[in-house]
Amino acid sequence: MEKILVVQPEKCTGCRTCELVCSFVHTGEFNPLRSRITVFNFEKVGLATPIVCQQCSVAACMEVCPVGAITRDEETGAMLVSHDRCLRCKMCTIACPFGATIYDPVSDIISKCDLCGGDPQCVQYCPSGAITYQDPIKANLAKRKNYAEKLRVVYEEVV
Amino acid sequence: MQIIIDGKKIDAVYGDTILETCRKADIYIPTLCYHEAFGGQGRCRLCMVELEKEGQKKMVAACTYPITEKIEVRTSTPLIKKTRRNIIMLLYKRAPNSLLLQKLFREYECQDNSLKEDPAERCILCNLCVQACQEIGSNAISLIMRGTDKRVASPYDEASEACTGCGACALICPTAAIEMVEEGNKRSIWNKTFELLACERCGKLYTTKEQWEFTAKKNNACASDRQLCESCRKKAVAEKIKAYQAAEH
Amino acid sequence: MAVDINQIQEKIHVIIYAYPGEKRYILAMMQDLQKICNYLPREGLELIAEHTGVAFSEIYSLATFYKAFSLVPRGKYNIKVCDGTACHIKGSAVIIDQVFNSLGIKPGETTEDGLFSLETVNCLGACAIAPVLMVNEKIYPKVSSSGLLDIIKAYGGHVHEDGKS
Amino acid sequence: MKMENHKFRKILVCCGTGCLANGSMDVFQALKENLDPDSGIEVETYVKATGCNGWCEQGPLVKIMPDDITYCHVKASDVKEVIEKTIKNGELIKRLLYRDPQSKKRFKSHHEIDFYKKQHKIALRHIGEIDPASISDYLSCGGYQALQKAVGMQAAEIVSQIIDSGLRGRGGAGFPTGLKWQSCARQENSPKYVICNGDEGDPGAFMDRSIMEGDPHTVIEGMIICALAIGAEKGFIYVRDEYALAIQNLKQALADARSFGYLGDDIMGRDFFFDIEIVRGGGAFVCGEETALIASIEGNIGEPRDKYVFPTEKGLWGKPTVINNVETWANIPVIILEGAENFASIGTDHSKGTKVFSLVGKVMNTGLVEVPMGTTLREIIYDIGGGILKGRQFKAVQTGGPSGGCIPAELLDLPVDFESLAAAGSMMGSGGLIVMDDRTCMVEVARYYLNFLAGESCGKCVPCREGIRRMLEILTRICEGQGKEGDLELLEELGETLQIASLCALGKTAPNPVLSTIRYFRDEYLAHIREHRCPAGVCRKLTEFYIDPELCNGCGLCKKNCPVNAISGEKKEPHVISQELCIRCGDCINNCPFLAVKVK
Amino acid sequence: MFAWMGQILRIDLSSGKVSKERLDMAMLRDYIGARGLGSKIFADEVAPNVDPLAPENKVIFMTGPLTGTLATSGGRYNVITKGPLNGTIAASNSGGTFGPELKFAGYDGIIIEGKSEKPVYLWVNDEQVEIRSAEEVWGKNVIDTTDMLKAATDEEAKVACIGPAGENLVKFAGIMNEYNRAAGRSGVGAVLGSKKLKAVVVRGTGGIKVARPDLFMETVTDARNKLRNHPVTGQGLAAYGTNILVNILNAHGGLPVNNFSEAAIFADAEKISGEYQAEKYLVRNKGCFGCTIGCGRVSRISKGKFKGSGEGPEYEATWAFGSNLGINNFEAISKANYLCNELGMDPITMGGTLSCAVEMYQKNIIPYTDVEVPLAWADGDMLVEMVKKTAYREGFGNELAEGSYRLAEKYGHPELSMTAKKQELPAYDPRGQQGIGLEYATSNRGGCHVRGYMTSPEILGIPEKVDPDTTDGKPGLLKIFQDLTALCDSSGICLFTTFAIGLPEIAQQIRTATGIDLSDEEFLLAGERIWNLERLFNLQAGFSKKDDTLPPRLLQEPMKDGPHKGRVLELDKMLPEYYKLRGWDDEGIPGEEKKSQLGLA
Repeated sequence: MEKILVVQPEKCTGCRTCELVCSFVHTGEFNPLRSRITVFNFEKVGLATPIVCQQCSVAACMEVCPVGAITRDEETGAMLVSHDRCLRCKMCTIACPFGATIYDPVSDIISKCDLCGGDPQCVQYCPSGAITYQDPIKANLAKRKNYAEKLRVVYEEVV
Repeated sequence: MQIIIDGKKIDAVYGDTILETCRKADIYIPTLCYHEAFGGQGRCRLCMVELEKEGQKKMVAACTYPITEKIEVRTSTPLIKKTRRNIIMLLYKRAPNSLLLQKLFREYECQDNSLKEDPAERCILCNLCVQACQEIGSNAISLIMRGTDKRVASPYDEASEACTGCGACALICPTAAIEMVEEGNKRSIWNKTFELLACERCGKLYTTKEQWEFTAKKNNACASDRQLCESCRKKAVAEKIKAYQAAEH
Repeated sequence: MAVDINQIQEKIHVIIYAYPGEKRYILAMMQDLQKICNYLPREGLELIAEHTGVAFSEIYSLATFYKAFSLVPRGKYNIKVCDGTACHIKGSAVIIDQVFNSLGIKPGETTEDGLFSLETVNCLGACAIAPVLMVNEKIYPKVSSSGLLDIIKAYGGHVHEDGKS
Repeated sequence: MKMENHKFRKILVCCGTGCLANGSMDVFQALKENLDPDSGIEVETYVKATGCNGWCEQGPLVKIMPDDITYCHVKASDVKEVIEKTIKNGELIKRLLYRDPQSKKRFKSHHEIDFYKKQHKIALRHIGEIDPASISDYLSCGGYQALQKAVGMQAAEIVSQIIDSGLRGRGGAGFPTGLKWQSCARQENSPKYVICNGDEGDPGAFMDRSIMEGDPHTVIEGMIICALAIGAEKGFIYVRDEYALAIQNLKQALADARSFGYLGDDIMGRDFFFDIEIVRGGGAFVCGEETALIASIEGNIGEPRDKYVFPTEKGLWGKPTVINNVETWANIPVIILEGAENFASIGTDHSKGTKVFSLVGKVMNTGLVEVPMGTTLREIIYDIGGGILKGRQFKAVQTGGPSGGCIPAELLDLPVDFESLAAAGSMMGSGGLIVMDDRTCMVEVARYYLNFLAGESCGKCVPCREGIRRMLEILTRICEGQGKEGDLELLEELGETLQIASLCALGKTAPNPVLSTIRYFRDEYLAHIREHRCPAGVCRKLTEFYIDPELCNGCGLCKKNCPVNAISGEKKEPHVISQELCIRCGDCINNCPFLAVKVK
Repeated sequence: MFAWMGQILRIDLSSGKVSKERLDMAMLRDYIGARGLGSKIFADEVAPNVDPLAPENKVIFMTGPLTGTLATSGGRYNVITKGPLNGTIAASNSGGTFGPELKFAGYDGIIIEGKSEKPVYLWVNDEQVEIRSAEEVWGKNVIDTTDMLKAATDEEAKVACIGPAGENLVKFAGIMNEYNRAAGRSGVGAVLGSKKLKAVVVRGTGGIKVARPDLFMETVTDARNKLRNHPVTGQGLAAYGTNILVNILNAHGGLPVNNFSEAAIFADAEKISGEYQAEKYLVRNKGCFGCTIGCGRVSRISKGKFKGSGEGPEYEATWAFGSNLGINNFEAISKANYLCNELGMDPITMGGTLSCAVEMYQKNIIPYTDVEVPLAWADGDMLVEMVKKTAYREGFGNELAEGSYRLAEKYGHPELSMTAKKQELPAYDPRGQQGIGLEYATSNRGGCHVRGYMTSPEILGIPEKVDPDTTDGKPGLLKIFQDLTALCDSSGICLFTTFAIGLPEIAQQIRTATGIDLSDEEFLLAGERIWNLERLFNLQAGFSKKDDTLPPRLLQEPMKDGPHKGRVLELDKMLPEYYKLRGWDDEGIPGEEKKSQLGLA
């Protein structure tokens, strides 16, 4: 079973370490705007939650790509962008219901979560355990009542 | 199968081109008209390499030559260098104001000569824009005329109904020859002016209406009620989560 | 000679739809279209795109690639000067210049009165009687500068004594 | 001269393009009208419009068979006399017979004259003898017998016959036809296609047109035999749309072949299906290149592709395809019928059979000639062609069209075959032979070809598109007197890059006219560059004509022919050219019978 | 340039001129960033005797090279100015995302000078910078101001602003960023108020590069692991926030009660503890930008008269509004803290000033006619009321707004102001920690716990346990702590990281990020340089040895009970040694040798 990124907003401290590490490993600089994971801080209600690509089973980004530049990694299940193949038509960025596929004008690429090849660095560095990488079924069974489940519902709703 | 490139044994997949094989093996061959999404076109001829087969030598374009038998390839001989230098010189003379060609002109130590330069030209007719437009499915532009009159244009040089203003052509262009101008909430390209779609939430101008509709037609995932930019779409998801949390409390 | 597209719209439709709606018949459709219109009218090209499902830009690309096609109406008398090698070495360039001198048109152009247009063609296959030119379907063998003036006059062109019209 | 009486007579009127231009259709019509049954002619006579006899210079030609009389320059007004005298009374009309300009001797039949005597006709064997619109004419001279024979052969046997014949493609590079068929026959992919390349684009060559017009069935028969050998179901003939008569005759021939069972289902009673479709080209020289032609048939712009995978493997719509040119196809029935050995006995070691040339330019007898491979240029130009017009000096002969090169006088004894021409920096091409005299500027010729190619290059690859344009830029300025030191070296350098790096044969061979003229006529280039002089008096900015008063006898021909009235002078007095008015058209020099007009 | 952006903004509010300046590499190398760099620029440009609220004073927002990177808790920026509370060179430190955002916009810092006639705010949108009118938000609290300015600029913008307290020149008004993070101390907010600069709004979309990415990553990963594995930074602070210290300090007998007048043991400590807070009011932990610790407390009082929500209270505020006022009602404490955040005030000085007032009131020094409500110990309602009045300078609030020293002085009892150099002491009774007493006395900005956190070794035993009651070795330890703190503050990382990491990790992070190859000791020397620079400024501003002291209560009145019963702070035992170790003369003036060693001559 391919593992997935499970986000538990109740654990998130809003520190955005995930954004920092993500942007750094992918772009060589610390720049939240170029991170593939984004933390939203609702300061006044005291909620923070990272939003990241769900590697959807029916992925709009892949469906809409005219040149097959977005493919699913057989091992990790991550939707990967072949930058050499990509035309920068940006249809995937328009199609993704989560806004998780973006155009990075600095490096002129379509940027999205690639699960770091199976070792997501946001998970490695998340100080509070708000992002985990696990078997989806296990995650669901263990945390039925948990936000992770809620989050999935939210995602499913959006899709 | 194994072939020999620059004296080294390299694993190659039957049917792959020399260029693909070299790219995989990290052997550099310059190209201008090659793009992985389309494969080799054989237009720019910058990728010419020397091939030795059954004792016969010949020059072939690496981007279109499929490997189907044991061959020996050399990617950098004096003749190859000279050929590349002349090709770059010819393109530089065509589009002397292209930064890329200026760079290549220096890199390949081209000699200047008495041939005329066209300061207004930037296009090197690599056809990548046309291919991109075709692949995307818009088909708004094409190569028109032939020979030295050849150029890229929309039919009759008029605003094409098919163009969605996505700008992929301008982005894929190696010499920045395609002018895409954005002023206020208007984007102009190929003699057509588009109104940019503003994110309902933050007001960011994030795409053209035409491209949004084109994408929606192809995949209705984006056809939600609200037209949101990427970050606001992300935020909308986060807000849903917030709403769930509020309900929890 | 320009034709009124509106008047022959039906005809255009018929000739285009005489072929199956496949890409490979586009060239044939264009040839037939040009035969009745004397050029390729935009409406006709759009109809070809519609019939074949091929993008209009591609149709336009084809129409501009092949030299036989004209996207603008041509004159009543289309002068094709052969500039094949045999004709060339026997002075076709002089003929072409002479057409300009007398009618004021260069290859690809049409006189203001719409009477003449000039084209150069690669080879009419009549090399043995070079230099040749064609006015519509009629071939004129071994044309000289002075002979050209007579031909133009024969089609109602006004030519001055000094060769200028 | 008195002829025997024949019960049957046929009158063959040449209706090739050259003769048509000279009014042969009027002659044909007049003959038809005057030969109606009420005309009281006792012998059974009919008139036929035939394809080009190749002797265009003498047209319109009228041949009367079986008497074997050839009348030249026949006008409609001569028809009545021909019927009265020759048809009814068997009398020869002397003034219509060919008169040798040197010996002043007249000849009854064209077979007796040098122009035809030295020819050996295979591809052109029926042309001028039969009515191309009549399948029975074709059948009556052995048509479709080769097919009949082939049907009885194994496919591999057919292929090996073609291989053994040594036949090489007549369209350009001379690839062995049999090997092409063999490669295609071995492909397992289907369907397979057979294509006839009739997109004759070389300016100065018209043998394909002649064959398609004058003997369309031979092409069709050749294609059917190929289809049989490789297992193809469908054939295409790609013809230039300008060749209206060829299209018309081919259409007729296809219809007839279908009704006679040579095309369609169960051909010759065998489980073999094959049909042919005509595709009209759109006027693009580059479509003569196989892959561009294929692209064009598919409905794309005629851009070639790299041929690292041959069309025999992946051709039309990606399927195995044999593509040969018209003249090649015309040879096939002969090889099958008469055997490979017979064919291979003609020609040289590596170039077998005959080749059709269109002999044009500054030569006395212009037209199509078919000679065995290995015939020398001198034989063709002097023995067949009758030498240079108006007694001028031979300078060069251009072979192979825009892809070929110019061969100078010192190589006149070069045997014409694929290898020898290549060694001389030229090529066979489709067989254009353009004879040039001292009034031809070699720089301008090179410029001409480059200019032609600049417009005809598809523009796909950089070396061809940009290189031709730049070589043309240099040549143009040389012709205009703006040549620079180093220009020749730059031309040679660019030429080399084009040869190496261009995508298709058009670009690879494009420098040939330039490089060959630089090779053989370097002095003429230098005259332009260093002395700002065009020795041939062609490059107008570098030319000034004057009349040598010593030689001028005041005949007034030059004055009469000058389109701008730039020449003045009284009768029998030396004439003078006004340099202000002169447009350097050369009409004076071309018309002066005394060679008194000179180039400064 | 790596780690640094190499560029600062200069805003002249008097003329409205905005300019950009490149930073000098040598200065960066010597002063690192944030506190050090800001202080250096400030000391170079501003006369020491300047009136803090005069247009001639400047305010410098400055980040460090590690700010905005993946470095350990690198979310910090400093505000450097001459503080109106006590006239020392103030460097007030805040977390959140404002500092990183400023760097993403392309600047290491902003120098604000002059004074605007009308209320304005500064809008820094990457390279676009403009001064805009703040008429609409003037008078608004921090929440409304932040919301309105975000709406007016960019939803994602970060806002640092002052509340009504700053506008009203409350001497201990702070600058608040992202609603709840504060550059709290010394009254830096009042300086902005005096300049009529309501806020600085920043949006940055750029990135920060480091010199040796691989090594930096390795260093950071190692340091972060140390933080995660450390009991304080990995568990304690995460679980209970800084309030974990309530029970610890109470058990230690160092939790001051009723303006330091009682034994430092609070009977109801449990009710104001972090454990209690976590159980009853905690919504969530919150981390500053890039922080592994997440000591921030998002809390909510969901019902009752103190209903409200926000962040905190942190340990200092809990103590200042709690045991130091005898208050055990955590809801009242929380409410007072929320108000401080909303109004933009420092809760330590607020609590300290109020407890001083309560003592004076109880001792009848302040007549009841001077106050609207009786000032009593353990009165949560009074606290909440007085916080509001102070921010708006209403009634007695106007007196409180001046801080305890001026208040006590006014009523003739300056000795009752529990301050060092007129700045209120924080939550550690120095009679129970000799080291922190010396720290308070020598702190360059007066009463302060974060200028060398001696609680760490004296109570928490980090890096190793030292006897809190002894004076032996304290000057030496303090010097190192002060210098290291200066380095830590200047680098842009959070001081809390020093529970788990030390000089090697900090130095290596700076080194690999900036590419500046200095040894650990040389980096520490930068901290010492910064310390001496601040000292020299203060000396020139009129401070002297006599100001390196603490209220007599702490020096003379023995601790009444608890583990440290009978002890006083033995400052005189430590101060001369401290001066000596610092290379200063007997009067506390840096010697020439020291100055030239540090390049300050």
